[in-house]
Amino acid sequence: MATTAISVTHERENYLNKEYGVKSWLLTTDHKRIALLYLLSITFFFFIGGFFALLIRLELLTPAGDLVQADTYNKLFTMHGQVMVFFFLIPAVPAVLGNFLVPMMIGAKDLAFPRLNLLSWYLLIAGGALMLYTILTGGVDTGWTFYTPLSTAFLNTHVITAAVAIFIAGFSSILTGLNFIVTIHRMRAPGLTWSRLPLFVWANYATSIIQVLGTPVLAVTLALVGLERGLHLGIFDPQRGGDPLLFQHLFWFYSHPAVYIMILPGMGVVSEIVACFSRKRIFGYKFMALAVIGIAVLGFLVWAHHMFVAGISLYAALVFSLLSYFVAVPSAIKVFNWTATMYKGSISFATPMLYALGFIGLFTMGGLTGLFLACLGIDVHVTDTYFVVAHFHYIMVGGMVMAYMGGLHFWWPKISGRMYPENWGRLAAMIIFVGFNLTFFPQFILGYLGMPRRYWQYAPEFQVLNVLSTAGATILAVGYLLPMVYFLWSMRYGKIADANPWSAAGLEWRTPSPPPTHNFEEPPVVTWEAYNYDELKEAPGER
Amino acid sequence: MSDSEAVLTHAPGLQEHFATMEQQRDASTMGMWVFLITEIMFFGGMFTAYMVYRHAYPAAWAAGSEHMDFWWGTINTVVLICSSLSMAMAVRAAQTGARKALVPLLILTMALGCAFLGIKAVEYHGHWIEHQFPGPDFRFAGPDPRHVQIFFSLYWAMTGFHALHMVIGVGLVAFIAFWGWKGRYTPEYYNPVENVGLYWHFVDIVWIYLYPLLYLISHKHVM
Amino acid sequence: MSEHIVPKRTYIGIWASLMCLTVVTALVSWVDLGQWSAVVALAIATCKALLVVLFFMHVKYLSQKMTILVIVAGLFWLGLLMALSMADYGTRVLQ
Amino acid sequence: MFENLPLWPTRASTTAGNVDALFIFLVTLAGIMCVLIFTMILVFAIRYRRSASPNATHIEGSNALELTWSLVPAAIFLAIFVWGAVIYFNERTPPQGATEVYTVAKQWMWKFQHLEGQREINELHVPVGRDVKMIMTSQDVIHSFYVPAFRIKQDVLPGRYTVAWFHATRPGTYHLFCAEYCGTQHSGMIGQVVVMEPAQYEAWLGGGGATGNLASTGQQIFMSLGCSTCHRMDTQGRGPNLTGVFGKPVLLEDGRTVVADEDYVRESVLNPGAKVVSGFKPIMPTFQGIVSEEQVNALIAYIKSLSQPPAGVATKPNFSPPPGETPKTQQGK
Repeated sequence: MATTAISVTHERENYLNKEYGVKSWLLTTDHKRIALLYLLSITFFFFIGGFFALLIRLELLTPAGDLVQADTYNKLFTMHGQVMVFFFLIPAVPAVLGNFLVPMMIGAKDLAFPRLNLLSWYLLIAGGALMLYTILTGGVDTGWTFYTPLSTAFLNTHVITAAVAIFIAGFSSILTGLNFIVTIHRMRAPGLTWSRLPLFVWANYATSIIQVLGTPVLAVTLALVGLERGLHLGIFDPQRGGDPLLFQHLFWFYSHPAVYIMILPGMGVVSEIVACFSRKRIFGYKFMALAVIGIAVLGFLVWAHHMFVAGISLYAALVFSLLSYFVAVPSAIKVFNWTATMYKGSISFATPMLYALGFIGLFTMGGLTGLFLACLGIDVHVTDTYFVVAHFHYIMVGGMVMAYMGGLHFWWPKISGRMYPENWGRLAAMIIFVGFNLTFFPQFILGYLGMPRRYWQYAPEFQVLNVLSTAGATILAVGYLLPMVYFLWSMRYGKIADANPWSAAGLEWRTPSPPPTHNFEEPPVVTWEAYNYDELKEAPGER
Repeated sequence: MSDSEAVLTHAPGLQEHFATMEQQRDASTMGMWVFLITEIMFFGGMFTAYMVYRHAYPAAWAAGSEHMDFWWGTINTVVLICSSLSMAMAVRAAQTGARKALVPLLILTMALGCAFLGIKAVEYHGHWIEHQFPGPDFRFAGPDPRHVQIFFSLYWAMTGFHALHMVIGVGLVAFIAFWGWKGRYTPEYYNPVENVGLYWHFVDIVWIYLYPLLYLISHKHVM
Repeated sequence: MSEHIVPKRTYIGIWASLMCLTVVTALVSWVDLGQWSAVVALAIATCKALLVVLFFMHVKYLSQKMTILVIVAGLFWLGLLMALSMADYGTRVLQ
Repeated sequence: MFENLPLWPTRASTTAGNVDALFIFLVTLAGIMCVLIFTMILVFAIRYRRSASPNATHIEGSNALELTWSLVPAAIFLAIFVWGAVIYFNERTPPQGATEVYTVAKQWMWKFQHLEGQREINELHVPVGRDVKMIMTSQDVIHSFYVPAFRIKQDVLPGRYTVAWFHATRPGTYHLFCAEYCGTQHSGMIGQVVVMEPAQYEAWLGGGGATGNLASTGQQIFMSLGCSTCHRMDTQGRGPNLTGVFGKPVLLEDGRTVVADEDYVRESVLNPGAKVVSGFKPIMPTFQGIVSEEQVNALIAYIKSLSQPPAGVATKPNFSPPPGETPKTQQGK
């Protein structure tokens, strides 16, 4: 085991201290440095999106529209959605944790195309800059879904710049996916067969498939919206016999699988954490790997379940509802396997494990409410209400953000070379869990009661539940600010981390913390299965 | 894709994170193919729209197609097929290290690409002056001008994005021609030439479908 | 993988076939085959695309089966997009 | 306190009961699953905590278990699918003989046209105990007709019709929401559905405001736009005779066949060249921009009335037709 003495770790040359200066960061091709660039950028966008969310919740404190104007409110939820989805959730785990870890987990020196990787980051920044420009010059109020003909013919806001921003960010996502696919195929260390890959790598592979196959369709769809707005092409225009539902088909062909872009890598993170803190190989490894690929593929077959009341044919609705249930099966498999992994384990409760357990709970609830939405008869009543809002926040915030936070804590020692303060970490995890449930659980009830989403003012009988939700959002905000503070603190004052503070399996823990620029002194040769915790005898002592 | 900017640290052309030339070449080819798949899906969105509307408005599609210029379309198809041949020969020249042949073949490819774009511009101009661009100024004498307008919307979008790809392609070929002239490519290292070739052929294939789908719907071609 | 060097003759042959197919599809388009016009035109286009992919793009000579899988996957997904969209458009009636 | 904290929406239609039953089933199922999983996690977390279980037992997995927890959920999912599909099928299939209400949505209001001639904005009066079919279109963007108490929702699209139906079971006043984001005042595009006892409803219908029923309004439009010069009631017209056409298949000039439903009539008014009836020339001018959505609805109601038996609810001959046109109308029936 490559456990290096602490003092040596600190002075040793690593990817952080190899070079200094702005140029050494902005022109870097090191996947780890690019991961940190992503970390900074998406944290920035997370807080912008979060700020919009807080304003939304404050507006909804009272039934009357009294805090902001109606069009301001519409801009808030639109930009909250666009910023969070395209500039935080989609890049979050793949571009930060995936970028940092995938090459190390497969024993490679870098991704297959390091300069393309840097280009991906610049594309995200270019898209993000344009998004910021859109926000600062008056914003956009299409809803994140850009539904036509509202977006093409009726709004006077910055629809085209927002669409171009997302178009550009989309290419960032495509190129990241391309890079991962080729890297995982071509750069694995000798002996590291597909059946030995950590599930995090499997998850990122599955995610990349979706990014590569789905994102271009979104890109062309947004381009057509832009052309329809700017040059009066009439592809979705009902005035000329065009079908606005065609836009929805093309949009959801990407945007439903995009949900899996957000959640699959999160599932990968949770698999790593649950195995490590249960000191056990993940239960049913093969099924877990198959399940992520299954979700990625089946995820493309279900998109029109967003359109059951939109005017699609009865027959199509039946087909898409049935297919939607198929994608629920692999998700169920994953939940059961994580739970079974804990059976007869030796479980400890460090912060990452708390996040992982939170993930399993919230993802289970999000997934189960997904069954309601895939169910035709129920969906008619609850679609486009707060029930949907609650459901996808359970998946994306309760699921994905919990996993992302868990992953950040888990690999923070590797990334920064320092430990975060454990007790603060646990406290923040609990606050986030409580705040999250208080924010979003009442929204399920609101939805079944019939409160439509995207309402600036609402009927007075919905107020109590909305107040609860807003209270929860406040707690959630505190929960998210805490880690930012102590992560920053730990970079200077945190305890120095050794190479493998969790005694975890996985190639990334066999390099020093933080790793050197080319990750491994010697190219590793893998002779063991993933999660060989039975062979790693030493369980960590105090933690 | 852009793995061309010199990395001359160890074996010429071998980047340091790859173990062997073979691994690098495999990765490069596979990366290019994955990229082409994204391109298929990009155009696929428009082809889907095309299919949906052609299914819904077959008569309008035939009417619109009658106003395509059959001859320019056919000539452009021929031009692109010829450019694909010269591109394939250029890649072969790079493989065999025939630098003398490489650069002229690439220039020929560029010339054919530019000819295609020129012809396309002539066609566009014709449609423009006949008010066949969608929008408030659209004019069409026929029973169903609204749906014909959708045909023309798709025509402009599909051929427009295709032409944009052609412009990028000509730029890439120029880039490759410059470095080929500088002598960067050898039989051991010619991935960029190969990848630009793959891109060029892909754009050609898109046109191979656009030609019958846009120009050949109606059997009554306007001469 | 793409070490294989294709003889010039093959390229010229493929080019000639592509030209022939272009002439054929252009000629056939003057004949009204009804519904079959589109089928024939697309079949010819697919033949041409196959020739380009297999020879000009060297897929016939690839040793890496993975790349072929990538191509097939791409076409499969495009098929999904089209087929499932038509599941809606092909079956719409107003109740 | 509890007026402000309802926990269950009012149930006021036949569909609502079906939806609630399935919803309760799903909540129970989801509850059981949550309890099961959370209990297991909790028990494992306590039972196998590091201090109580210092060494983990190596377990590879179990194919039998994997199959169980794939196939059992799959079977349950299939059952839910079928149950949900049955309800949905019912929601999407309006019963024969339902009272029709034409609806035009626009930014940001709902306009309703009753066959009896009443017109309403943001308020819809319907009788209890009768099937009501909403035939809806939008003047601008996509809206969505949503009545939580009925558990129905249907997007309302520009350029075509969509249909929703309900059978109200309880008199009262219920929310009507627009559920598809439609621009600045989306949250202001709300209204009320007033469900009335049949007697009250009749009284409301009789209570003025209406000027002849919708079909007769349509007939007036038909005459004033000159439609009747070509669409004559015999076979001599330059356009097809519209008597008895509605709801029947129509052979088109290009050999296809379409059913003459609301969408077809609408398209034929606004974009007549798209689907020309076999044997006729595409000479009809478009009426897009000339007739409003409401007028198209009236025309449809009129053309429908030409295909209905004289005693039909929709065409109670108790209106006074415009002078001079009476014979033709009679012919049409």
